[in-house]
Amino acid sequence: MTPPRDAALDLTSVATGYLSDVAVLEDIDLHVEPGQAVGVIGRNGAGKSCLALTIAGQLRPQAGRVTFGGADIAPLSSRARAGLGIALVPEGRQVFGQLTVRENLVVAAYGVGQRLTPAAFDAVTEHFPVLRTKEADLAASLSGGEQQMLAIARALVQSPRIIVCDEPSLGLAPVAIDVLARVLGSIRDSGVGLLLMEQNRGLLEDVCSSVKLLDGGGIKLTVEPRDLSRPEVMAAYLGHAGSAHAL
Amino acid sequence: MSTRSLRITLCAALVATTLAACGGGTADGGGDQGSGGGTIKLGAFSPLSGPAVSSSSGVKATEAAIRKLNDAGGINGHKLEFIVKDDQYDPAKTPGVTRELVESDNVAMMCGPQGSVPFGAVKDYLAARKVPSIVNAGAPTLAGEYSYLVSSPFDGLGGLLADYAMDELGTKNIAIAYSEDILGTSALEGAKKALSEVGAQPAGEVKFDVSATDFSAQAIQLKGTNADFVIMPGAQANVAGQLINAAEKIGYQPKWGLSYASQNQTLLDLTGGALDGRAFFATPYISPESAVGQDYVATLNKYFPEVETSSGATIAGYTIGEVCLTVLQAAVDEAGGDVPSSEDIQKVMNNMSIDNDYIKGINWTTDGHEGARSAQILALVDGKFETDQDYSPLPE
Amino acid sequence: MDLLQASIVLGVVVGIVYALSGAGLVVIFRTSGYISFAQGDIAAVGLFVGLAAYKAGGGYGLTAVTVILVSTVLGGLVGGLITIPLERHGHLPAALSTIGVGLIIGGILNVTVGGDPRAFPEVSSAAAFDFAGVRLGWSDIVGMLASAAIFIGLGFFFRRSRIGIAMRAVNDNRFAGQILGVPDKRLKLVGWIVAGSLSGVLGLFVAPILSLSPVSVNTLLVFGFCAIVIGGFDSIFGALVAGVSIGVLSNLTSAYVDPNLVPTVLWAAMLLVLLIRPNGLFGRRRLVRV
Amino acid sequence: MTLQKDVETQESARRPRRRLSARAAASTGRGRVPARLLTLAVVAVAVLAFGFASAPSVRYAVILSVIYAIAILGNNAVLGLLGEMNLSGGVTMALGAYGFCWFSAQGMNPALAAVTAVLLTALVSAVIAIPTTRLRGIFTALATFALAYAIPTLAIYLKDITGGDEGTSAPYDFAPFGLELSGSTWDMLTTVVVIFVLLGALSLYLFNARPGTTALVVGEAELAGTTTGISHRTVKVVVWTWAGTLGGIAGVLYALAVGFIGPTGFSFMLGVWILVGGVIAGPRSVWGALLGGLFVGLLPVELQSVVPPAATGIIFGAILLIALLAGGRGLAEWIERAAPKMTELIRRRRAAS
Repeated sequence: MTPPRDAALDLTSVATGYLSDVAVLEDIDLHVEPGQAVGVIGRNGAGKSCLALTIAGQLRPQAGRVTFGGADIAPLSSRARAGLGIALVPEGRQVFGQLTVRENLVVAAYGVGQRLTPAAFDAVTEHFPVLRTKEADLAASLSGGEQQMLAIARALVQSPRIIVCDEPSLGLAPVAIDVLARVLGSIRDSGVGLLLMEQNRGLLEDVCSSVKLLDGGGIKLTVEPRDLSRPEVMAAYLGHAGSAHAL
Repeated sequence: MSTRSLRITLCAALVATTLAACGGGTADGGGDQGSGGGTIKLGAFSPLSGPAVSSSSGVKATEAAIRKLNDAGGINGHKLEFIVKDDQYDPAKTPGVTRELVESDNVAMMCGPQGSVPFGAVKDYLAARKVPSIVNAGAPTLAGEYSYLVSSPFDGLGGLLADYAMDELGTKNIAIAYSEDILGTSALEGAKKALSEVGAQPAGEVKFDVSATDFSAQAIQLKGTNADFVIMPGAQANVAGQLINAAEKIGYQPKWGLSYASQNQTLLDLTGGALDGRAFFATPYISPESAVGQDYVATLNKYFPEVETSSGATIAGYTIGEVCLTVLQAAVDEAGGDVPSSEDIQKVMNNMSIDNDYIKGINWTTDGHEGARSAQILALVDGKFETDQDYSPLPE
Repeated sequence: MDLLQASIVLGVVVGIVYALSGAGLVVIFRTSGYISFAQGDIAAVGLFVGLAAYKAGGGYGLTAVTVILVSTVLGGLVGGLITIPLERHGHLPAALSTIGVGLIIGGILNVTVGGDPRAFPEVSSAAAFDFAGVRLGWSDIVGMLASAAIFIGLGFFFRRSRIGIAMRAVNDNRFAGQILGVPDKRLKLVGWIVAGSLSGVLGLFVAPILSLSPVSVNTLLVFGFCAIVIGGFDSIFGALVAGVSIGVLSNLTSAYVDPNLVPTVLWAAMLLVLLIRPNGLFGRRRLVRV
Repeated sequence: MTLQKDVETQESARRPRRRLSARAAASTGRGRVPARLLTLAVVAVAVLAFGFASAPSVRYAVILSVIYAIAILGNNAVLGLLGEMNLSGGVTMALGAYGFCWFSAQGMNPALAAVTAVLLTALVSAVIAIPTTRLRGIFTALATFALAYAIPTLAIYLKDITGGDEGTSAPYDFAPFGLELSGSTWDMLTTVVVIFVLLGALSLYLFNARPGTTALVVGEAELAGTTTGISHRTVKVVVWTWAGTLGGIAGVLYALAVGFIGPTGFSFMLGVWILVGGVIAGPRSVWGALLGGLFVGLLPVELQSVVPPAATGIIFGAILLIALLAGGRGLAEWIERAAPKMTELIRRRRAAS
């Protein structure tokens, strides 16, 4: 399956949840197009992962439309969506721990029906030189930051149009977050659309052009990244726990 | 009580009622009496399923003998009903099916229940219920007040094989292979006794495990004894075949002293013709190649064409059927032509000698219920089991 | 002849078959993370159909192909229709379902062909050469070569091929596999199909030795379990070494201690290895995710 | 499914006194102790009534069923709480049975011999559990399978104690308190049912009290690959020892009922049946163990009058597969879930009319 040329991801009035009869999120509207980075900020349990899994095809929307390049992708499986060019970097990295770094990338390429050519390997690891040096190490032996790099590299190997990143900064050291911001920025600049679910304000400010505030089962507000630092926004939508974590 | 508890209780009560209803049905169903309407009921258990299912051909042969008689009009007009239940060769299941045979089906006697261990589990029960049994098993320990054996004791067969090797084959260089069970160990004892009577010693005693997947260690040990003749009557065909093949593999080719337990096509197939002229089977039963054997083959082919006729276990089952019929004929006579009771049957069995075409040397008295003390040796010639040494008394 | 020397040589010969009985189990384990208890029954069906082909006049080649074909198809059917769908309830129900499948197949075989052990043809009954007082037949040689080839092939498959790597990945993290578009169910099915054909190959080497009955290949299963546990599921080479060690160990136990102690010694050896090296003698230590 | 189960478990671990929802109670087998005790009692009375009303041959099968149910009850602790596949249920039964016969043969009073045999089985189970519980998942199944596989030949090897291949007899005239404990007697039936109910009630109590909660948390944590503050090994050894003890009790009763024990009775299939009986009936239900026992002990005997004996394996395999396809939680849970719905339906219909 070839991805549509101007592959924009659109969610229109989507309701979704983990169970078929209980909605976690309702009335979600989103638009991400190639080369654009959209952020979603929300507290723990606000439904960020639920949204990510819905886009990746692990959860079925209860209402609304999910389209990619104008075509309805709601009935498609995760596998079909990966083939279309929608890649998910899931929460908690989810690398194949007992496989080597290279094997992780081989599997990712296999998932979209490709081989991991030396050129593709070089292209991806250009962003992450550390993965090149640890090519033959088991993924489980990598540090948290390195595993996050691997998870993103795995998505990149699939030459996607849109990457959905679910909390990539979780558990990372500040230095690693800086590297992450740089890499995500260059991915965006290479023409890939980015949907970044985050609690880390700095990362969102560095990478995204607009940020949706997720709370109470829906998108409360769409703001400019720099508006995130305004105290009233913080107080209104992130609450005490969120701000403590983010700041 | 909360409503939830009530619901669960209701549900449980439902289950209970259903169970009780089933129970009532079963109890009613098992009520009819066996000794009426000119039918003599006989029972047996056998592994009809499970891992030991291969030994169930014996009970089919028993049934063939019974059906043949039924088709010929029965005994003095009385038909025979033969009920076989499956115990999977599991001594925990045997008491259950035996109780069913005795208490629900009201069998007058057990005719050819199979297996030493399963019968051991019900021997006392059958005695308590005063149901006589003609057992299809080789362990002499199974003989008791209500249990009668047909097969020769394996110490006798072991001794017979040792004597045969010394007298007919002219060798005293004899090894014994055995498994740690009643057949194996009694054959070992019998063979050793026969050897010691002429002042000889076995060249070696090698133990094997019947459930093993590899017999090369035993083959090597046997080869180390350098014996000309190996006595192994307790082994079943697949076990004997594996051990013989393992010996062939290391270039050890003695003559083998076996018994009816391994006398069948499986052994020949497994060993692929290598045994021709080198295998001897001690058996109290007939050769399928003999004159009376042809009669037996025809009967079995008529009722159970799928059952292999040359197998020693099948011939044993058939012979036991014939013995049961001999006993029942006598019992009907004893009962004045009526359907005999268990007591009648036991009474005639306690004073019975059988020496006919099928089996020789059975002398049952009130105190002695052991099997035939006369056996022959069959030799494997061109894939056929032919009489090599005629019936002779077993060494004591 | 030297008892020790011959025990060891013959132990090696039979040990390679033990290792082979672990090969199919390894394939299912590495894709799905559990063990099939139905491998012996699947092989038995293939063998009985093959035997029918042989008796109908097909040569050994046709028989062997039939056996492998039938067990391959049956392996795929059992995995695809029963066991893999059950994985949604967890590994335990999936593994238990293989017991159920084994009972059903065993029952069907009992009803249709009966339990009598039968002889099964071997590839060749000719002797090849003598080695240390043991006459090795061509069937032994072919068995050893086939076993070695299968092990090397499997090792290569899981280390190098894309499908093999993806199969391991699915077992490692099924969710991540799905996200990346890896067809997990299809790969597991491939695992079952490969395992089915391996059980057929195993049957071809076991049935001539043990005779063929509905339970005969099953009796070897416990040796297969021991071989892969001792050798380590990760290590194909380990399973081979462990199989051979088990063959030698059981021969030595049988010759010097008591033949009735062989299974107990196997259990003890298995437990001991699991305690000292939980991932087998040659298995890689599983790293816990950070 | 798993996600939801975890949530339930964690919550109930935190607040064991909290009243569980009907669905949670059915799927965890916890909570609502009085109702469960009542169900257990009613089912036990039904089994007793059925046994009394039946012909002795059926009664014998019922007695064996209840004995299997005791072993299943123990094995269910390993299966239902820890989520481990234990195939050595037959091993502990063999230990109890052989121990009982041997101690009696040594001239020990049968009652004392029974207690000693059970204690010995508990001790041996604990010793075997120490290494076994270091294993996980499929490795536990394989190790216990290998042990179960070794038992018949080991019994032959130890023929001085076990009587070897020919087996050994249980003490015949064992009549504590004037109860005739053998074969298909009514006393035997009553005794095994009473013992089952006592053990079932004890299981239910333990399951709902702290020990059960702890074990459940350990089992679920293992499943999720997470850690808790509890010493997993200790808890697991205790659960395995409990299972072994019940197996030992079942073994002693088995020896009394059958009157004879031999190695072929303790093939690895016995362990498989005990496991399968638990799965079919529901590993987290106490009365389900009784149901499982009836499946294993009674069904094969009764089935023989309907299908050819050789085909009973097919029926069993099919029942097991259906139980697994239905979710692997067993018939007991299914009934527990269906019962409220059914009563609700009846009530509505009654209200409407």
